[in-house]
Amino acid sequence: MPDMIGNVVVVGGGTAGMEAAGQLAKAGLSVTLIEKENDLGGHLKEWYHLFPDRRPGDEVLNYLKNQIIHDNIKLLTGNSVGGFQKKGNDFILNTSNGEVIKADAVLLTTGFDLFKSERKEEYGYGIYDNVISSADLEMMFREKELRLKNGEKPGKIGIVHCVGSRDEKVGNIYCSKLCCVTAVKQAIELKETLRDCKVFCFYMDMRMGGALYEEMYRDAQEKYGIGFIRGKVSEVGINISNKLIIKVEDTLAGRPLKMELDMLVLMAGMEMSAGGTKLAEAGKLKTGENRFFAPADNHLGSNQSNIKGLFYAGTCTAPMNVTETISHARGAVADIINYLKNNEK
Amino acid sequence: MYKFGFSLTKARVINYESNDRSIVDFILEREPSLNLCIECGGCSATCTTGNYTNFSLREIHILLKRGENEQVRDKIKQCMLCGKCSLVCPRGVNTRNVVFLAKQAFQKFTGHAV
Amino acid sequence: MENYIDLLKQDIRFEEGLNACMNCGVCTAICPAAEFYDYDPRKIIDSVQTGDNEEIEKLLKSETIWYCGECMSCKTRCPRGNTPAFVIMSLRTLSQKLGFFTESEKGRQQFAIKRTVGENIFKYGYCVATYAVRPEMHLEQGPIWEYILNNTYDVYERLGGQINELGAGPLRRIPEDAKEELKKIFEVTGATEFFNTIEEHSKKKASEMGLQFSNEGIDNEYFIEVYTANSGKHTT
Amino acid sequence: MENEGKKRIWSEYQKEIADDHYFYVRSCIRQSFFPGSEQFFLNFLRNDLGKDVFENPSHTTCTGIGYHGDIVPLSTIMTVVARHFALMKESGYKNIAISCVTSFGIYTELIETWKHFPDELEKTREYLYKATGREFDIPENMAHSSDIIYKFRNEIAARSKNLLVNKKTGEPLIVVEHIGCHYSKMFPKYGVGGAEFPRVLSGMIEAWGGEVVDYPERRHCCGFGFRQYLVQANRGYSLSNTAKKFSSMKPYKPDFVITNCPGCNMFMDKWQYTIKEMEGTTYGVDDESIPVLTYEEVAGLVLGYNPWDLGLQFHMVQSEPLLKKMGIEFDKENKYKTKDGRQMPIPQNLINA
Repeated sequence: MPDMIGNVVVVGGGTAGMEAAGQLAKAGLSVTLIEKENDLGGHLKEWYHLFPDRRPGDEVLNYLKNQIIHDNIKLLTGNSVGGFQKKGNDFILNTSNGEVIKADAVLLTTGFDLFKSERKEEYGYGIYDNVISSADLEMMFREKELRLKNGEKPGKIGIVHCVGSRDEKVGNIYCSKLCCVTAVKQAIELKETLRDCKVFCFYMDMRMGGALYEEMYRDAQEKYGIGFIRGKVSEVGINISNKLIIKVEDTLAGRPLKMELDMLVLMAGMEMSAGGTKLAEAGKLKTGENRFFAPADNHLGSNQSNIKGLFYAGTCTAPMNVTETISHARGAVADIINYLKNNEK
Repeated sequence: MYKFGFSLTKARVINYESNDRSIVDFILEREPSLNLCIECGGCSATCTTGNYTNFSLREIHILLKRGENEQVRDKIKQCMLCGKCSLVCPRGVNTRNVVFLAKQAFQKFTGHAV
Repeated sequence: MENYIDLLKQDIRFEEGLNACMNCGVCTAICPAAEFYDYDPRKIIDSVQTGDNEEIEKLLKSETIWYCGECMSCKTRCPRGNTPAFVIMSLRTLSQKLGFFTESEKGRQQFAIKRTVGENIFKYGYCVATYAVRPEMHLEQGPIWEYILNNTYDVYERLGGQINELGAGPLRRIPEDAKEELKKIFEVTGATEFFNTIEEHSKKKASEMGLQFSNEGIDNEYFIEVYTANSGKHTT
Repeated sequence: MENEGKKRIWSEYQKEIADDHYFYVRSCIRQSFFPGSEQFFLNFLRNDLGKDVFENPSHTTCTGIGYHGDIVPLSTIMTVVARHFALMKESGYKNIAISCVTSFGIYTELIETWKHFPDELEKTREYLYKATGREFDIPENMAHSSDIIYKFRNEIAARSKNLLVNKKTGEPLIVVEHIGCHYSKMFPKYGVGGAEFPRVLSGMIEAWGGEVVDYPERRHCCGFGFRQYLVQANRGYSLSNTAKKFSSMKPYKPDFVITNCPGCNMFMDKWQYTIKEMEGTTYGVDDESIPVLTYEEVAGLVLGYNPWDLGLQFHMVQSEPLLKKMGIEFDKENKYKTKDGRQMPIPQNLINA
């Protein structure tokens, strides 16, 4: 490959940003990777195990960390991009630390924000003890501290799918796609951690579309005896023994159902990140009805934006899993290389 | 009722905690494939009885799992044990055996043959 | 056969109440009616959204559309922004306009509501007023109610009441000109016609059922029948 | 943890409540069953706080019970409400104070409907003009009367003669709050604190020294159900829903229930009697029943009003056990006296008597 000349700024140091930065550097480009937090890794560092094979999240994280150890990569952590200008074919980016960076191409990998579960007021997150989010549970797994607020082991656990997804009330009509499989993965891990506990998933549709997901679902039923009840939890309350009381319709029985639980896990969905939204507004970048960046072409240009030389990768365009994010980042790298090589600029 | 012209009504809510799931536990121990049901309704669609009555094997599965035994006991008599349901089940649940075992369980736990 | 969906769409509550249902059941989960009747608002919404004319006609003649208590709790939660209770209200209105309401025991009760609450509005200017709550029809109000009715003036005087007097205050007499305005509003907005439709179909049904019917008041066999009849088949 | 989460929700549902110059519209049910509550509300605002509250004697029912009983069409109730707005305009007021929760819900529903369907607003203007020659403006500020008591809860606390505290033990009284469904379930932004954790009553209780309990059926309807109560054959629905609520609150041993909806208040009072008659079941401690009070009655007790001028003696469930806990000295003799001091007959077979 002939030597590439060019400086690419990658905004966001999560899975997509790290993978893309590494690949771009290997291709000979000089890369500036900007991450708003002090640590790289984005949401990936919160995961205990990934699906479908329940490989430790740290394995992938370590791979990504190694990826970006490269002379061509300049790291700017604790720093973010508030806006950019395009002058001719050059991008001028201003960072929150006051730096001005010139770039030949820009890749946005600003990722997603986890839906804030307290916005579903009826579930009492932040009000009732032991109503936790999927991210909280993942953290409990990581820290090997699976306990109720009072220190006891939970005996009966409910998992609510679609929290903040497919829900007009919170402004998100789209499906976050990964909560179903996360629910199944976490249900299995709950059973593995606490052999005697009972686990119930409350779902509207089981969207197990990824490779080996349906197989996990089957395992959850066959090997782990996890209960699946079709109905969206309507309300969570509390009784005098501090047990959670949930109300749901068992839609397949056509009757309301009431259940007492020790712990309730809310499968929080994915939303366009606040940082991404700010950039979209500042840079006049097109967004979809779901508020994520709208790619230039759904089939042939999922890494391209409405501005030439500015690209997207990962969950800033739509909910996707780690596998898809890495592929998407590699796709962006190919698009950027083509853009620079063909001297389109 | 007599005095007021109306009376308290029994709640239809499935109260998971107060329901008795000994019947379904008995079945699951002997026929764990019941756990694999995904409520697709294939069994009900092909069911000989279901085509002529409101009998639904899919619903029976749900009611058993929730411990709504009274309702199942009344309904399950209608099954003719033809076994067509087992042929169509995409998850390989031995649906016919589930019915068999349910009948056995009712006999064992309630002393009433069904 | 008329196209019921088109008729329903003329009701803004229907337009507002039904976007698209995904059968999640949050409405039924907390519905006070689903708890004590064989009732599932989710299923009603699902069958209405198919737009099947025969299905809708069945609903318009059914018991099930009369089980809702209009507490509107379903509106708070629906993730698709539907209001099942608004859809029910539009079905009930249409059922009465088309005269289908007399086909069901619960539907026929509209006559009782018209003859009580409906008449109170014209007579007193109130939907409910102390003197219109007859203890023999309301045994649940208990001995205190009988007492209050036996001592109405003294009780209300002590509590600031203006019973049957003109001027501000609780249970004040509504001036005749105000009642006249209410009546005109009812005429202009179609409520009078709606009342007449309820009356007309009820009268027809009474004769079908062989029950004595009178053109006003509640002391007739048909009123007593619809006010008290309960087949006991509304819940399992 | 609990309070922080609730505070965050409450901060999101802060509605503006006018400070003065209210146009008051009465409630069919409150004035029939709890006339003393409406009287207290007016006296307190006018005499204690020096506020201007105007009642136009020409206002009528909003027809809300007829509307939710499905005999009054939507355009009719829109026009009846528009007439109230016209009376308000003619009287020179811009802030409406609504006594009834059904009415309050109707007002919010209609105003929101007019926003979505402006044609309906125009149609309503035409109907009203045609029927009455009147014209109207939509109120600038709309409050339920419980919103207004909530707004002045700290003023009430500052003037309190009695607190919601067990005088003997010094412990706060345990209170169950019940919010009428139509207060904020349809449009959470119209209610103080929204729909899931409404603040309007719990704010009063805490300001006056009591402790509010959360229980599994807190958000469940009282069971009124309009046609489900209006027609005798349906009352099992209404009764059963109330029974469900009471069984759910029973373990907390509440000292009383406070409501902001007159219908709920009446049902939760009367159905306790009915259930006791039918089944022998009671929900208070020591086989007593739980007094159910309007927020006006509670505010009145806190301010030291004579309980018999508030009308507590005309509930089915009597409040003496509560008055004793609060250490309120009441005059037994005065309970069933007329305004001018004549002795009335003593009602028999009341509960907790």
